[in-house]
Amino acid sequence: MDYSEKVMDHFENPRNQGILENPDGIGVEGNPQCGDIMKIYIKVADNRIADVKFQTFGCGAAIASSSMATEMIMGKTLEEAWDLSNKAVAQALDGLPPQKVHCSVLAEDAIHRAINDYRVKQGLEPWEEKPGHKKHCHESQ
Amino acid sequence: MDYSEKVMDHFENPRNQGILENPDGIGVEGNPQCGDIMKIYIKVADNRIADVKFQTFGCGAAIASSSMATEMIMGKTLEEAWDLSNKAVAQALDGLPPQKVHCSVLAEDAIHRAINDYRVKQGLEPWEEKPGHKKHCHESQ
Amino acid sequence: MTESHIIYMDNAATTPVRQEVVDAMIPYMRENFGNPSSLYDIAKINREAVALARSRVARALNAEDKEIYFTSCGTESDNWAIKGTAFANRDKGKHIITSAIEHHAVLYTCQWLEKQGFEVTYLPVDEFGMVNPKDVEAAIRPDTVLITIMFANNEIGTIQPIAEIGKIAREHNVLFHTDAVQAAGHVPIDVKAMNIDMLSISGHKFNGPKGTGVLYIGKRVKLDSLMHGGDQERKRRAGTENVAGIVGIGLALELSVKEMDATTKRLDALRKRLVDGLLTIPKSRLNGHPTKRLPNNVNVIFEYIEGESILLMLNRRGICASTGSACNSASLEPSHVLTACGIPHEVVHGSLRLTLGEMNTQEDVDIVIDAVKDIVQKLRNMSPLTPDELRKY
Amino acid sequence: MTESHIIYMDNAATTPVRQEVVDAMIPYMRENFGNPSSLYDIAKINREAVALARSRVARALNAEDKEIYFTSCGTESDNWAIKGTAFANRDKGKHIITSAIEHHAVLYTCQWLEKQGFEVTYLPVDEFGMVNPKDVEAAIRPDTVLITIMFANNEIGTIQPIAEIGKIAREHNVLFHTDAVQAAGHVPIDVKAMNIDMLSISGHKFNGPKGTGVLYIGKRVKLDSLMHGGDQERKRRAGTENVAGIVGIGLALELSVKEMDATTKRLDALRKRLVDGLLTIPKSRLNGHPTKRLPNNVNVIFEYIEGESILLMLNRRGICASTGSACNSASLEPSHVLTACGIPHEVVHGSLRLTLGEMNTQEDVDIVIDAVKDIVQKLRNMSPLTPDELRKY
Ligand SMILES: Cc1ncc(COP(=O)(O)O)c(C=O)c1O
Ligand SMILES: Cc1ncc(COP(=O)(O)O)c(C=O)c1O
Repeated sequence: MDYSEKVMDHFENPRNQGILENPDGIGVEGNPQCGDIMKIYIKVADNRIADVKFQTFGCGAAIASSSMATEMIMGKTLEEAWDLSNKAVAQALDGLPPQKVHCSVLAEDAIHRAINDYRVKQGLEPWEEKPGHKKHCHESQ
Repeated sequence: MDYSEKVMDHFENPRNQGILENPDGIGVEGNPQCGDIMKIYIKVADNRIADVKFQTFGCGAAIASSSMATEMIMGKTLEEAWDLSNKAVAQALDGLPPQKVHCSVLAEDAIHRAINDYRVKQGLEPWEEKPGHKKHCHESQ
Repeated sequence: MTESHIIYMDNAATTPVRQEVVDAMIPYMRENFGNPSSLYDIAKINREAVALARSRVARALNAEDKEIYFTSCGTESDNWAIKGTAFANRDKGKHIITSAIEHHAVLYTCQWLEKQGFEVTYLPVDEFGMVNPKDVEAAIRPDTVLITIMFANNEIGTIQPIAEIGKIAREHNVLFHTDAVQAAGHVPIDVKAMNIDMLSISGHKFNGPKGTGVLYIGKRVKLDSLMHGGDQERKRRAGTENVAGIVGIGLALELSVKEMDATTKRLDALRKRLVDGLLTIPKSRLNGHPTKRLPNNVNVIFEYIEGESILLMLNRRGICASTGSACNSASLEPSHVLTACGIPHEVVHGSLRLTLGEMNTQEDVDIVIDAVKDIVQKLRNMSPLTPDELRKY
Repeated sequence: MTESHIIYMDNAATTPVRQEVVDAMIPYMRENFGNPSSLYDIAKINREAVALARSRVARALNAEDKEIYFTSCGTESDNWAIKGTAFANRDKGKHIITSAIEHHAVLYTCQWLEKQGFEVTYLPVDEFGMVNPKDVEAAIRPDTVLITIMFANNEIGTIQPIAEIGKIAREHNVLFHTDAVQAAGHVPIDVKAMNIDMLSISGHKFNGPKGTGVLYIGKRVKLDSLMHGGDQERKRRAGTENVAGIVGIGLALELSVKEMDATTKRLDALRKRLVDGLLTIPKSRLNGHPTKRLPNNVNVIFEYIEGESILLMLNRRGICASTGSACNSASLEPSHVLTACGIPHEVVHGSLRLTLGEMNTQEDVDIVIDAVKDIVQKLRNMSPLTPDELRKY
């Protein structure tokens, strides 16, 4: 696997890794049969991501994508966090190998899940998720 | 081509190579399309091969077989010369590669031709040649 | 990164060429470079070198020299044996029997033949990855032309009951091919006693050169060529002989067989220590057969984590290993071998293969055990699947 | 026998590996031995070495890196290109066009495909061994899936009108493969400008290692694998990469192309001297095209004598050469190339091929001329076919 140094850094020193007690939203994406599952915890204050943590079962790219994505949404408004694309995550990691791009999609989707979980809990309507995502397993290449 | 030292010796220093003037019998076998043709000249005295010479167009094995075969019949009775088998020639050469065995057959046949040529010229009935020989070209392996 | 800092435990993937084999090969690259098919004297050296290598391989397998054909790799040998038999016996039948845990060189070849109108039975294996000879016998049809079952598995090391399968094949007069790429040089092979008709070997799996292979073809076997062309290899495998490579694979196999008893004894002990150490990790298990396995193969599963992550962390500690996780494969499919053994997909992802070799010491084994323990814990702490009682910070 | 006493003029058969190529290969045998497909760092060295070799080959052919596939020899490349295209395009058609003077790696592959239900047109050549592009065009049928015409002939050195044939193939939307085993590294090749879809190369023909080859596969080409198995070579050619060999063929080709102008100039002069010298022998003729031929190829015929005998006598004088005589072939068939040029069988037997290379000097050429003159006379004296006026004692 030819990972960039950035990926390896985030893989080995993951930022925001762990569990948030009493989170305002939780998003889970992926499934263990596919070899990667990501869980994002967020705290929201003033419509901003006040804190975020992740747990990931998966390959180097999955862990690095989780780490990078959480770092990128920390402190952002929910709209900004929602707009974080998998491409932006992959780019911030100096790129991902082609067959690993789906890991960044996983991060984007898990964040969407967490934000919508927060919104629903707040009695708000969930935002509409992009079509076409959701199936990462053996189909992304 | 893995020729024995004996083959190489007879190829490089062929015995009895050349033309006999006024031969008592001449035998030609093979054909140039097949890549080998052998011409045997004999002189006969007292029912014995008093002299023998050969000319050969062909590969190393063909030339060596001619040389060895002529050496082996020199001085022999016609019956003995007739009985010289290609196997004996090949053996005397310490063996021939499988695809070159037909060269020794050529020598046997050319001698038969020369003897029968002599016999016919003497008004004698030709001896019966072995069936199955004669076709050397692309069929002997 | 220099070799001395590296602990290489991926000998089933490939091995370094032994120094004496390198030394034996070099003269055939530049100095004795002739084409063995040529007539002149300098080519004789090459012809004789190829002949010597052939008889070395023959002796290692209890075969005859003229039953040994040099190829370019194990993959070619597998492709040749299977396609060659299939095409040559089309008039006799179109059915092939193989197993679900074969290497892709066998499986994908069979799948390609299915597209050409052949029919293939993929036999299941038990939880240890073992083919049942009774299943082989039951699968034989009147139109079965080939049984191809691997000698030893590359992932889990399980050694198949080859002699039994060979006996069945011979009784039913069906040709029997075995992919012995992982077995050759590592466990005893006797093609005659085991009734093997064809057997594939790859040089780089026993400290020989990459890009070299052998197909043993028993005298009774009729098969088409895979490489058509020149008259090399008794007109059955065309292509100018890779003389240096042939010299290399011949010598490497001879040396491996000569040292087999000693190597097995040494590796068996290391392997036992390694397995015992790794299985102290909770929620771990050994894959493959407990006893009928290659002396150098360890394959363990750690639940709740993913193999590529383990490899990456091992790599940073200078340890080279392998996994059956889909995330480490270009096809994104998890190991078909582990899934055929009945292991659920999510667990397959947590597999780690360590394959021992000449360079490994007991100290290496202990370093690896400690490293794996540490890494498994680190990744379990990170995983959302890990039960709380297994988390340690 | 030491190399210094030998005059090697059989460079079309094979060549010694250049010293700098040997030096570049050795580190990939033992020191950097990793499997390029592995994840750990030590494998990265191998992966990068393979990538560098790939781009070297791509630049030499004006191809893109991802159009270069490493194989085990020219024969494999030919077999792959032809069988792979045939099987992959079965729905489109079953007709293949080739020439009568192809190497057996092409001819026998085509013949095998005929047994599988394909149809093959073998185009004739003129007396110089030249294929007429008009014949190619006329042979195209609606169900033609492949045209395979060699770049340069291995026996007589004739260079075919490849760009013209490529243009025709492209116009008719038929795939075009060329066996460039004798051309690569010796004459300029531009796969794009020449509209070549597939092109075969063999490492040992330009001072690279034996057991290495390349198939260039243009992006538009659909073809089945010949080697099914692992994910190597973008999943199109399975088998653990022969890293040392790949490094070798890449560097050797780069160096050959870099030095091509100088080499051609040098060999052209030697060749001219050799031809002029040999043709002073009565009843001799040059085979192949007078000008459109490989710079290193000389092929002459001496009537009334047989080629193997010439080779044996040359060998005793330390001169290595080749012939198209049946007597030097395991199949006992005289050169199909020379007979396709219209030369009668009995004359074909007297052919001698001398192919020049890096080691040959003008002094060598003069020695060879004298030796051949002497040997031809000796054998003519021995031959019953020689007219009396040509006998000298
Ligand atoms: C024109 C041509 N094609 C194909 C080949 C086959 O190459 P190799 O023997 O390296 O497989 C050769 C050389 O023998 C050749 O000259
Ligand atoms: C069981 C088995 N068969 C076949 C192969 C293919 O061998 P190679 O990659 O040398 O062609 C391998 C190794 O990768 C293997 O382990």
